[in-house]
Amino acid sequence: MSVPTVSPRGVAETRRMLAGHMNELGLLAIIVILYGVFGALSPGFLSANNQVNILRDGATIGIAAWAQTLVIVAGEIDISVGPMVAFIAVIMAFLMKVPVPLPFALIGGVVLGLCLGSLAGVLRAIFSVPSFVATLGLWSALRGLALFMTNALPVTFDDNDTLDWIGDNVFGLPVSAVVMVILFGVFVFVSRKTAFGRSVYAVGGNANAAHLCGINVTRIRILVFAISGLMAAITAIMLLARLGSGNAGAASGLEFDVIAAVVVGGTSLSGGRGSMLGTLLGVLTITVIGDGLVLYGINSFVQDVVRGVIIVVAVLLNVAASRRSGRHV
Amino acid sequence: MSVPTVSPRGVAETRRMLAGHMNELGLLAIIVILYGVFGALSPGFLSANNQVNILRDGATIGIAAWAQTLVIVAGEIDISVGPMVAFIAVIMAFLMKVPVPLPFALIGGVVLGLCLGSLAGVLRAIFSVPSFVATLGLWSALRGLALFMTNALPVTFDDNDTLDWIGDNVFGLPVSAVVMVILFGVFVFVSRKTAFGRSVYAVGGNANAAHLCGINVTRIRILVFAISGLMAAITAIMLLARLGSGNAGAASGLEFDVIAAVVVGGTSLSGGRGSMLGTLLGVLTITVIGDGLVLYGINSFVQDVVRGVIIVVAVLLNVAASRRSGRHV
Amino acid sequence: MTGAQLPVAELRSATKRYPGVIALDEVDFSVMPGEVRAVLGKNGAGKSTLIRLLTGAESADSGEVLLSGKPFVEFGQRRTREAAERGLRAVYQELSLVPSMTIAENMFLGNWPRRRRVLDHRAMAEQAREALRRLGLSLDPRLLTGTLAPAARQMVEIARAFLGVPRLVILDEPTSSLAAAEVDQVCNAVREAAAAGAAVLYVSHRMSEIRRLADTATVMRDGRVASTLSVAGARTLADTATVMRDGRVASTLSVAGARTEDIIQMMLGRVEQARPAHTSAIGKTTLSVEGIAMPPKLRNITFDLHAGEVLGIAGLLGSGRTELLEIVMGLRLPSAGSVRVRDEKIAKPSYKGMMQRGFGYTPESRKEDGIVPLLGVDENIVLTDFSRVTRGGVLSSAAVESAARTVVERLHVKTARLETPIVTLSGGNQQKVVIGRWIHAGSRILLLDEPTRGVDIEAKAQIYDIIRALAAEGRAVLFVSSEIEELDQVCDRVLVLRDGVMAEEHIAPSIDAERLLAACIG
Amino acid sequence: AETKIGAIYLDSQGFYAGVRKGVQDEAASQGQKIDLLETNAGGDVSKESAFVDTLIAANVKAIILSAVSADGSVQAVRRASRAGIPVVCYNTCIEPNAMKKYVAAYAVGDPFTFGERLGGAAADYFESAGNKNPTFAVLNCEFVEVCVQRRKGFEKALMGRLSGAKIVSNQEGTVLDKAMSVGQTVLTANPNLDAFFGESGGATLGAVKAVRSQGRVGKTVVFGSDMTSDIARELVSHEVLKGEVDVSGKTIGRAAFKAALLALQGKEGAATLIPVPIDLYTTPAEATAWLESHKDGLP
Ligand SMILES: Nc1ncnc2c1ncn2[C@@H]1O[C@H](COP(=O)(O)OP(=O)(O)OP(=O)(O)O)[C@@H](O)[C@H]1O
Ligand SMILES: Nc1ncnc2c1ncn2[C@@H]1O[C@H](COP(=O)(O)OP(=O)(O)OP(=O)(O)O)[C@@H](O)[C@H]1O
Ligand SMILES: [Mg+2]
Ligand SMILES: [Mg+2]
Repeated sequence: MSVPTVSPRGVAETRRMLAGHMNELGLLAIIVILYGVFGALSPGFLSANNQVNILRDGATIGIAAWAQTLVIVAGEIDISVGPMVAFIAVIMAFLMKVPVPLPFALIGGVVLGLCLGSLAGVLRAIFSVPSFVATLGLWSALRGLALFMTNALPVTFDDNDTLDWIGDNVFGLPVSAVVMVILFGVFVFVSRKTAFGRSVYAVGGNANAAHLCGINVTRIRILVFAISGLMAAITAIMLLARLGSGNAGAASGLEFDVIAAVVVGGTSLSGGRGSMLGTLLGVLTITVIGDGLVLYGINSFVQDVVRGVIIVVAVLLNVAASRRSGRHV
Repeated sequence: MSVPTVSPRGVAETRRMLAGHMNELGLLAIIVILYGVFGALSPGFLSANNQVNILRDGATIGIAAWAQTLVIVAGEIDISVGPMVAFIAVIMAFLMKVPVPLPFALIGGVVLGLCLGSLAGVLRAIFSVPSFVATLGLWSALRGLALFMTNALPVTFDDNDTLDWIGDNVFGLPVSAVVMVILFGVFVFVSRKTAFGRSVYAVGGNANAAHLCGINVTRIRILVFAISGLMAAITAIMLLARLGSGNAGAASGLEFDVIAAVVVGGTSLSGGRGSMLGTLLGVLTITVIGDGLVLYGINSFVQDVVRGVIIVVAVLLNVAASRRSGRHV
Repeated sequence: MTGAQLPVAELRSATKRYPGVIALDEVDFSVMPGEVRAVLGKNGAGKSTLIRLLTGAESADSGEVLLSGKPFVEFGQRRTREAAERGLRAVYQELSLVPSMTIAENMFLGNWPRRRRVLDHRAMAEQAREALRRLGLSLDPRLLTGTLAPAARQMVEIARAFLGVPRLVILDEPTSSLAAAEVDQVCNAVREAAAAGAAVLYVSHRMSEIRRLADTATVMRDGRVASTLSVAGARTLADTATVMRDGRVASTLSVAGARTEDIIQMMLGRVEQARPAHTSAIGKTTLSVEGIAMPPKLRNITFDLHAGEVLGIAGLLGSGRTELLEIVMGLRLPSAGSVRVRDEKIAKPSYKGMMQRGFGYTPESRKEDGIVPLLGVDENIVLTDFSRVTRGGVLSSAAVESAARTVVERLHVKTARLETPIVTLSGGNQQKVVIGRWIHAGSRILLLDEPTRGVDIEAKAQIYDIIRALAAEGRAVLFVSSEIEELDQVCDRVLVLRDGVMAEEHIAPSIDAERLLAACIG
Repeated sequence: AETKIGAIYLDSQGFYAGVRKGVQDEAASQGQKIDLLETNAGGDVSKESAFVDTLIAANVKAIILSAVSADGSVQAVRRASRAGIPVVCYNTCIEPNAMKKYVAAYAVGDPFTFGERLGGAAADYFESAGNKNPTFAVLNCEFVEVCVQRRKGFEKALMGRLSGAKIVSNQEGTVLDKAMSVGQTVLTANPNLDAFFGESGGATLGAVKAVRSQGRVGKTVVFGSDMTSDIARELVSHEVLKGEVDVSGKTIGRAAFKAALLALQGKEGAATLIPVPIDLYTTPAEATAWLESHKDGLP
């Protein structure tokens, strides 16, 4: 027979690959639909300028979302993101005001983020405080502390060229978006290709099995929260650069957006399952919806309604698609 | 020997009883400590008047928290509480404005709560949308809808004696607190003494096993959300009576307080474990902290800090106590 | 043999307490290189606890743990890793796989092959495939373990234990969900490892395997070592062994020709009474399965089940016995065929509908699908039918208690109290509860999938008795087991599922384990 | 064609519904067809900044905004200005120096003056009541900067005239239910409290309701900010609420849109201050008049 056929093995392979990524494909389809609809509705939506905005807004959610993915995959949750970002930004602003040289101020913020994250991690891993409670405590305490220290007024400091550069664009792309993309690469690598990353999945999937196989569960748990704190610090730097001042009230509700992006991306809140790519698409979905609705110019309250509906519908379609592909895990 | 001794069996029984309620005892101790500290710090704290205030504030969290306990025991979460309360209150206020007679307006609100709750339940149980996403959608949509319908302005209606009575006291106790206590009794009864209540624990503990025992898992899941919607409606009635108008922005962040109360009360976010009594004590803890701090009159930002710290410390002590009593399940 | 050899693993008067129980009571234990040691004892005797001390999963309250003569260097969480690095591998009794990870990743859990600090997925898959092949498995190592049947998961874990060059392999009931062919593979692997100088600890409730495999056996009872003795007389450690009972020396046995009955007696601490031979009157047909097909596994399944009958289904692993039960219960949709209950033809069974027709089903994975871990024994029993314990819509504590007590007493469930969370019971007792809940529901037709998994000899015998007694009441039982030997003990009739059809039928009293096995393989 | 205008509201309060109405009314009266792209920053500078970027990308012809923060919102406004989009502040704006550079016009009832007017009214009340040392409790919204300004103005006017006046408590409470519950607790802590100062509409109404529910009518009075229908009705009854200060959202919206239109046509210089009247209501008659003239309830 001379008809060339795709080798059955090849077909099966491809099908398996696709089935394994049904979730991501579904989200991609949803994003494409959103682009189509918004592009048709509002002329400015597809402009390069607006795409850059989407990237920049995405960076605020994204950077924290990469870490949150690890946290949720490990079977935990970190709701302290928003206040932590604001608090660290305020502290860095105070440092800049002294003035401490920029690098030291930033390093100070990063160390602070690591410490605060680790604190939550230690409470969870060593003292067995549920992570929702531990980070709820931080959520309340950090927001209060930041507001108290600043009297809810912005903390300003002298202009700094490097910081301005961080808040600006390179080659037409926002620096924050570039940082987000680089960090995405790092997190994809860490989550797939390092012992630590796989240990996070193991701990979230079956902490007992992970322990029995010699994985230090306590360490992994502390680390994921420390990383979450670190990413909050990096988000804080981006925010500081963008706003040019430290604002205690900033990043309000960020934790909601971040967790929503991760969950929309298909990561299960019960742990063990999830992917960075899914989260990336979740971040895009959330950001595109937000941006597109503003551009379309409907009433700002109605935007909330539409956003809520779209998120549910997106996940609904995605679940239905994944189910049909037979992966009803 | 003539020395009378407690029978060893009696001692063992008692010890076992106590060990089983270590969590509740720990919380009780924490509440007693809080009362001691606040009582010493602010003279008005122990006044009858203030106790009534604590009860009234507790009712706002409590009624929703009873239902949330069931939701969380079933392994789900409902973050739509706050917006749902506000939305239902607004709709009832509109109905009263028409004017629809009070009973019909209230019944309308209750039916609405049941429907909205069931919607979340159906999304979860039938369409497999994770409950966090389903209720996040409602959270966003209902708040937006309420604000949009009212332009963020209060919806007022003619005075109504019955409604005023609901917002007032009977025998020196706020009606809302009385309702809370009655509903507490109902929920204790339902959770312990009915097939439905025990099925909720079974579904949260092991949904597969529950299904194989013939429990209709889908039905249980829809029902817990419907009940959560119902309790949101009752909270909305209390709110409406108290405020005398429908406010779209009201009950903001209520979901946080409610979930915190349930989790502080020892219910596990992973489902299958939890008690109404624990939640009651959790509600009291959260309310007493809130009230005591305002009464003590410290800066409201510092209050957030103190609140965050106390919640974590309370849970920390509680976990440590439960551990020592050997229940490290 | 060099006399200077150190034991690979050793416990010196190790004690481990849990709230309310002493799991290990001053136990001395050691195992030498190249030795295959069986660890025997009833459910709850302390076997798994002993193992968890050796692997560093838990630390002893007092006493010493030595690996190759040296104690652990690390503390707490880090011990499991140290044990692994010192050549210890273990298959734990509870499945310790991460369902959301691939077979390959699970096999190297926590110890993934790396190239320049980066995980080498390709090498991992290769090595995993090779290790699986050595156990006669042709699974794709990139599959998620969560999608595997229990038996396949168990095999993956066993393959994990034989990776690399282990010095001590611990297998805690590795074959509880395996059938004969796989057990052979496991036995081969154990012998190879022992020949290469590794010590093997083998926990099992299946006496036949012990006899095939073990050089020596340690019998445990009530947290103590009752005796260490030679099983086959091949490489004996001692000519005599001391049997301890209740902390005191009870008797000394000659070990060279240790008989199974003696070993059982040591485990139980008493002589096992002979059970009466079962008889029950076979009644009318209650269930007819007609031409059920679900390609590729099931092609055309037809059989009848009668009241008062215990019908066994034998087959190799993956032959589709679980699927068959699931189809009958309405948990799966067949591509063809129907079931008939008494005279009613049911084209599309639904689970609830089958329950209402008096069917009861116990799944093969007790932990995942059977028990509700945190609920009490009583509630786990009444879960199948609340209406029997409600009075006017309200659960009656008294009714729950009496219903649970009836079942607990009838099935000899050993539990401190009725409201004890079921997860704290031994496996055998959990299994009795899972069966018992259908007695509570008054089911007339029971479909039992591997009901004796992980259950000790005594409890197994009790479960057989229960099944026979149920049949004697006129109930019908469909009994699926991978332990061929037990089929001839309980069944009136055994059907062999092979190549998607019921290939053979064996009728009591001419059911014979050897012939059944041959029939399964075909 | 429709003119695309961006509007950013500071948070979700009824006041901004008035602003929207004002903008729409003004556009209609000028015969302009507008496409209003509106968003709500929720009091968060980071959200505001993101929205400004979105509006720039959407090529709006002008942006009308109530700045979340005097210093914190500068960068966002500057970006819009550099993109050639005229920015008109209303209600609140960025700090004066930056305002001169980047803002086309500022329609304002200055928050400090706003506070002062009410402080004056409070001083009047207690002077005539013969109470030289009244005690005040504040229900605040001070996580937003304007509210701090309002209090500072209030304190200045009040203390300036009654040196014995004292603020004994300052607690957050701006959503009605929270404000009411905090108000009750504050009354418990200060049983002899003379007056509340509500920094926002929700705070004011919450204070009134707290006073009523704790049976303090006739003993504790309330001075409040931001008018709504039910606040007006409270003032009509005059039992608890004795003074209310307000900047009309509609008026400010009209003024802002007018300024935006002028800026669009390049007619105005930088940073024109457009004063919007700050209205003080102290008598039932004034309140009744407000209710008459605001039948739609929009402030
Ligand atoms: N984590 C635990 N908490 C409390 N008690 C425990 C725990 N683990 C084991 N036990 C108790 O310790 C005793 C020994 O249990 P172990 O699991 O070692 O028995 P086993 O010999 O392995 O039994 P099986 O044959 O059923 O596996 C039992 O009484 C058991 O109930
Ligand atoms: N030895 C094996 N080799 C390859 N795959 C296996 C093996 N054992 C089990 N499996 C996998 O598990 C599935 C069979 O499990 P299943 O429970 O459906 O069969 P079963 O006949 O009911 O087995 P059991 O004897 O455990 O009841 C197969 O589809 C296969 O994917
Ligand atoms: Mg065991
Ligand atoms: Mg099977």
